[in-house]
Amino acid sequence: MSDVAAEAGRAEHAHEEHRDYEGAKLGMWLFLLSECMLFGGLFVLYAMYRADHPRAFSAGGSHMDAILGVANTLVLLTGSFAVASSITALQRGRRKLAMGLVGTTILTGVAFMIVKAVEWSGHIRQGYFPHSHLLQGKPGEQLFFSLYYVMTGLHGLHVIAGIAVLTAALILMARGKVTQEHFVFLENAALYWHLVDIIWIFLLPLFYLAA
Amino acid sequence: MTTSEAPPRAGAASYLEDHGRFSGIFGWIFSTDHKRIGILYLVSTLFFFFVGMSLGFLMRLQMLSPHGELFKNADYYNALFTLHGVIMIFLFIIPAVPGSLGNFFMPIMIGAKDVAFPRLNLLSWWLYVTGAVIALASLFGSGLPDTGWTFYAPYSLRTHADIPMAVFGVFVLGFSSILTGINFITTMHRMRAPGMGWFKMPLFPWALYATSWVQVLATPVLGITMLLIFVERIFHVGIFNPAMGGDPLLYQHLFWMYSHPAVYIMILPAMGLISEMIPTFAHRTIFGYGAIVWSSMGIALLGSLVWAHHMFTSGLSDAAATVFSLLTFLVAVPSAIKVFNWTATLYKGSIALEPPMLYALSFIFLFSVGGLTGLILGALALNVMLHDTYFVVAHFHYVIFGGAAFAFFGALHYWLPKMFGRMYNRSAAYIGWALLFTGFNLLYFTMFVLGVMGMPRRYAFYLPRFQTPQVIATVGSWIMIAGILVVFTNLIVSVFKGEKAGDNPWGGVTLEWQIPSPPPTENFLEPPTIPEKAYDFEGAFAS
Amino acid sequence: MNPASTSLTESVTHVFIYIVALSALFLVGITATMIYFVVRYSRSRNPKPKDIHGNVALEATWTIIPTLLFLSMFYFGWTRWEQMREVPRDAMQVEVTGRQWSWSFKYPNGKVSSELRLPIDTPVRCDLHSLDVIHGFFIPAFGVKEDVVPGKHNFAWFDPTELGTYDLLCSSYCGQGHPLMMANVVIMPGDKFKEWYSTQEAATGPAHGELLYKTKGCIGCHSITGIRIVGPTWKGLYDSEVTVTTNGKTRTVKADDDYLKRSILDPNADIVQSYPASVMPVQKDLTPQDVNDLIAYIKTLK
Amino acid sequence: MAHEATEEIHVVSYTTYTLVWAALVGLTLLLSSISLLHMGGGRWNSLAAFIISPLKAALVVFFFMHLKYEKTLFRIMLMVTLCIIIIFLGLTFLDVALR
Repeated sequence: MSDVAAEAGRAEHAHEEHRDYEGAKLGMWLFLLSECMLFGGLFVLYAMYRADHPRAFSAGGSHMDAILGVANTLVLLTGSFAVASSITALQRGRRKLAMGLVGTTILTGVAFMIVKAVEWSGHIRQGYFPHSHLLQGKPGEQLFFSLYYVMTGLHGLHVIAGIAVLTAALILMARGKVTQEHFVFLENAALYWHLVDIIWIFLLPLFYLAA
Repeated sequence: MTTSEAPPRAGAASYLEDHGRFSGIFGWIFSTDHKRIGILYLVSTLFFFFVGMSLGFLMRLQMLSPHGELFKNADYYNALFTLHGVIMIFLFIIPAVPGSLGNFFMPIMIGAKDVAFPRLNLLSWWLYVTGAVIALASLFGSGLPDTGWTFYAPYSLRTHADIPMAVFGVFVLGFSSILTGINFITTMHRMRAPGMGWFKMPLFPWALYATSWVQVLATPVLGITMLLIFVERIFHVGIFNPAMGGDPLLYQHLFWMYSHPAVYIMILPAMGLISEMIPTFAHRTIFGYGAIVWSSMGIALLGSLVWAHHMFTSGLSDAAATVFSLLTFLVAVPSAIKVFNWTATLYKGSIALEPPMLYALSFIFLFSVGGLTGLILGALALNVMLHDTYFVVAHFHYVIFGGAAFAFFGALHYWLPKMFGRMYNRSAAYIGWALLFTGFNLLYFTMFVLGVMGMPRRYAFYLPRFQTPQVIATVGSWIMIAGILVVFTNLIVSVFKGEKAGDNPWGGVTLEWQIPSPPPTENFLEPPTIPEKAYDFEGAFAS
Repeated sequence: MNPASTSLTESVTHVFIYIVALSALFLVGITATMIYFVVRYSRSRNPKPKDIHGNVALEATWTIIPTLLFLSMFYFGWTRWEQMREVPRDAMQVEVTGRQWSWSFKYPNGKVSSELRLPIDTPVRCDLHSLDVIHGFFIPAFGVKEDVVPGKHNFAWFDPTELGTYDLLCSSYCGQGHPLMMANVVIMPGDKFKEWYSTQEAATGPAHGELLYKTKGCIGCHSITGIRIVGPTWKGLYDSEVTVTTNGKTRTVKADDDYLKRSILDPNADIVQSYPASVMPVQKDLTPQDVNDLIAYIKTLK
Repeated sequence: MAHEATEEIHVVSYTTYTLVWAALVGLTLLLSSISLLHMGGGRWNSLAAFIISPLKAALVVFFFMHLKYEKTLFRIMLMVTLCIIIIFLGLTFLDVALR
């Protein structure tokens, strides 16, 4: 009986080794779609409050540093470009280059977060945060800043998660677990990073260019 | 799980014996086998069902007298209905059918060895347990949770209860649900056995497919709503707080964008179970296979567009109320189609009134009552009268308990022989069903009457004129609970001590009946024979 | 349901009967067919089943006919509801304020009442305001319901056609006092209403205090009968010995004017033993005179 | 178990990525200059955001995320999700705008 069980156990193990790239990618895409709906809820809120308070949202936007927002956009886009290219590099067998490109993306992610931290602390220093006295009696601007903190904050958490996933990909590449033949982990990590990028593409005009 | 005396079959041990890498309890809670995970879900969701049922029992006791039979302080009653709702919805009925029966049978029914992501599957269960623990930990916070399961703002922003903990628990539970959905969709796209075309798939997997889409696309909206309440409570951002310019109705919009489709997460898999049981016990193919498939997808899609019918009296715009009422009547059409198809499946069948079939037929009746009273609530003029009364409570319980849970209980009788290789006591099953069915109708039909009389829900105390029906409903709850106890004592005893069941006790034709009971770890010892058509009874009996 | 209570309840009842009757027809039809099939085609009677895969004509029929019937239900529900949303121009306006946990009603002439008194056969428009959370303005006898949402201007209107006293309940869960958040709706003959409407309430003294007690939310938590609701009862409160916690220290005080004033204006200063803190809202809209009147009222509750 | 990992692998060239990246940067600069320099007033601002942002997202989705080279299923899934978000927006707006 124990032999039978052991055999079955091995079979189960072999089964886990079974690789279905299409399936893995499908799973990742489904996860990304569900992420889209997560942010979708916030976009619905933003749209409704902006429709209610168009002027206040414009006034809120005027407190934003658009240059930092645009710069951060370019940083993220470059990161996306690098991680996309790293897949091509890996597929063509240039592991070192691929690792370098993933490393670049991680650095852009870190740079993005640093800019974000500067920006948030600037706003808080100026007195724009939920419940601050500058926003008392201005419900529209209050909502604008609340949504700003919630949406960019949640996006920031996704950037951090993306950095973690890309770092894992980098380690797996260094250990030879993610290779020219088995690159689906890198591909899925890249997909996640691109989603983070896309959300930012929409956050830019909603907050930084809202004036 | 004492199946050790079963003669070992050639090839592989049953999943009950093969504990994988770990032994004892760890062989279960760390197993990535979809069948073992299914059993984990079965045990844990049923545990919470019994917790929720006990809370419901106490609520009914309180309602025995107008001034409260149990508590003179409404706080305790408010905690009871909040916990009853949260537990029954998030910890029982949403995960129960997909998590237990879906995990166990969907891969087998499409001829797969396992789900697409077995480790993710285990993670889903662990997240479920984590979410449950977090949600229940809120009980020991600053006060008993008292918001109702809906966490409506701004009340949830002001109450002393530990709301951040509770909503974080719900968020984690939602995450578990999303991962199950992703896993199931991928499994059905990638893991069907060769020859198992989409339109040969049995209807339970089809129902799970539709459900999974709702889980993947609607649950994140609940996630963000709960996160916003969490952020609101901790940082006071004011997004839903009217005192700071926020709009509490937008909370309701976001909440129901998930929570209405969630009703379809609860009922669609149950409809799939009915579509399995009726052909098996009528020994004939399902009537209108295509119609049932498309109505499942139609319900999933239309069901996502009717959320604001929970808000007709909230100050919704007249235009929105009109559109949502219209859409609500349209979503009734695919459900009606299913009911007609099931009834037509009985025509010229050869019907065995086994206990699972009895549950399936009572599902049709109870679900029809629930669905038709839904039409009454969907009509704008009547909704104004009946919203937030016992009528809504009764309607909901007819759909979710009379519908989803009856189908679940029926399917437990249907598949128990397959899952554990043992048969239950039939007489006990009939007695349990009869008590359950009688008590259920006495309890909830009386609530329709109370609703029309104007009894509002969530009242710890009530006006004396409502007392007689309240007492009748409470008596009904006692009969119903007696029935549930009989049903589950019978099922649990038979898991350990029941007579041996054959591989195919009912003469079913879906793939799970081709393999041994209980199934071996690998599911299929040889590649399964895929029938020409789904539910091909003539073909099966000809050979 | 009381079909004669307002001018609209009759037509709503017609919709109700139409939809319930059609639904019952569906239900009986399905159940009877099901039972007939189960008996007629039981395995003993019909051992050989027949696979019938479908029938396009039949399926089309049972898709189209229910769709049309459902749409008719929608139509009737919608048109009657449109009437419920159209307020007659000559409607009397009453401002309804809901709070945790009481109702108050303000009439056009400034009169404030704890009961919704209305003349018969006169349409009335209730403008609904909430001071805290969402409440539900629900008069079961009239089939009238609308949520009272803070920050929103919801309304409900009706046209009472029968004399009598009816219940106004809160339909939207609002916390501990939810089931007790009730008021009377009194439908009076026109002349009697006019008489009541033109009488001025006492502007000071215990009578004014009583009005404040009923309309400013006190009634939701403090009984005058001696029973415990949410907060301590007011019966026999004045001059009694109260054990309170002040700044973390437990002490016994006499419930005199000073103590009561402090408890009304700064509810968390002294926390009465066995009652939780920060439940009572700070009373911002009470004038010093109001506070004195309330205390005068409490004094009368022996 | 039914499908082996035999899908053909589409390797996207560096040139494609570089062009897409350049287009994204160009569009970002265009969008920000339109709104920061107040070209043509506020109306153009929103319009530009409404057109340019989805265009940028589409570039990322189709090229960086390889949707152009994936099966139709992926495209359908994305369309369904977008439609649902748009319907959610539309139906909620029906309430908020017309209250």
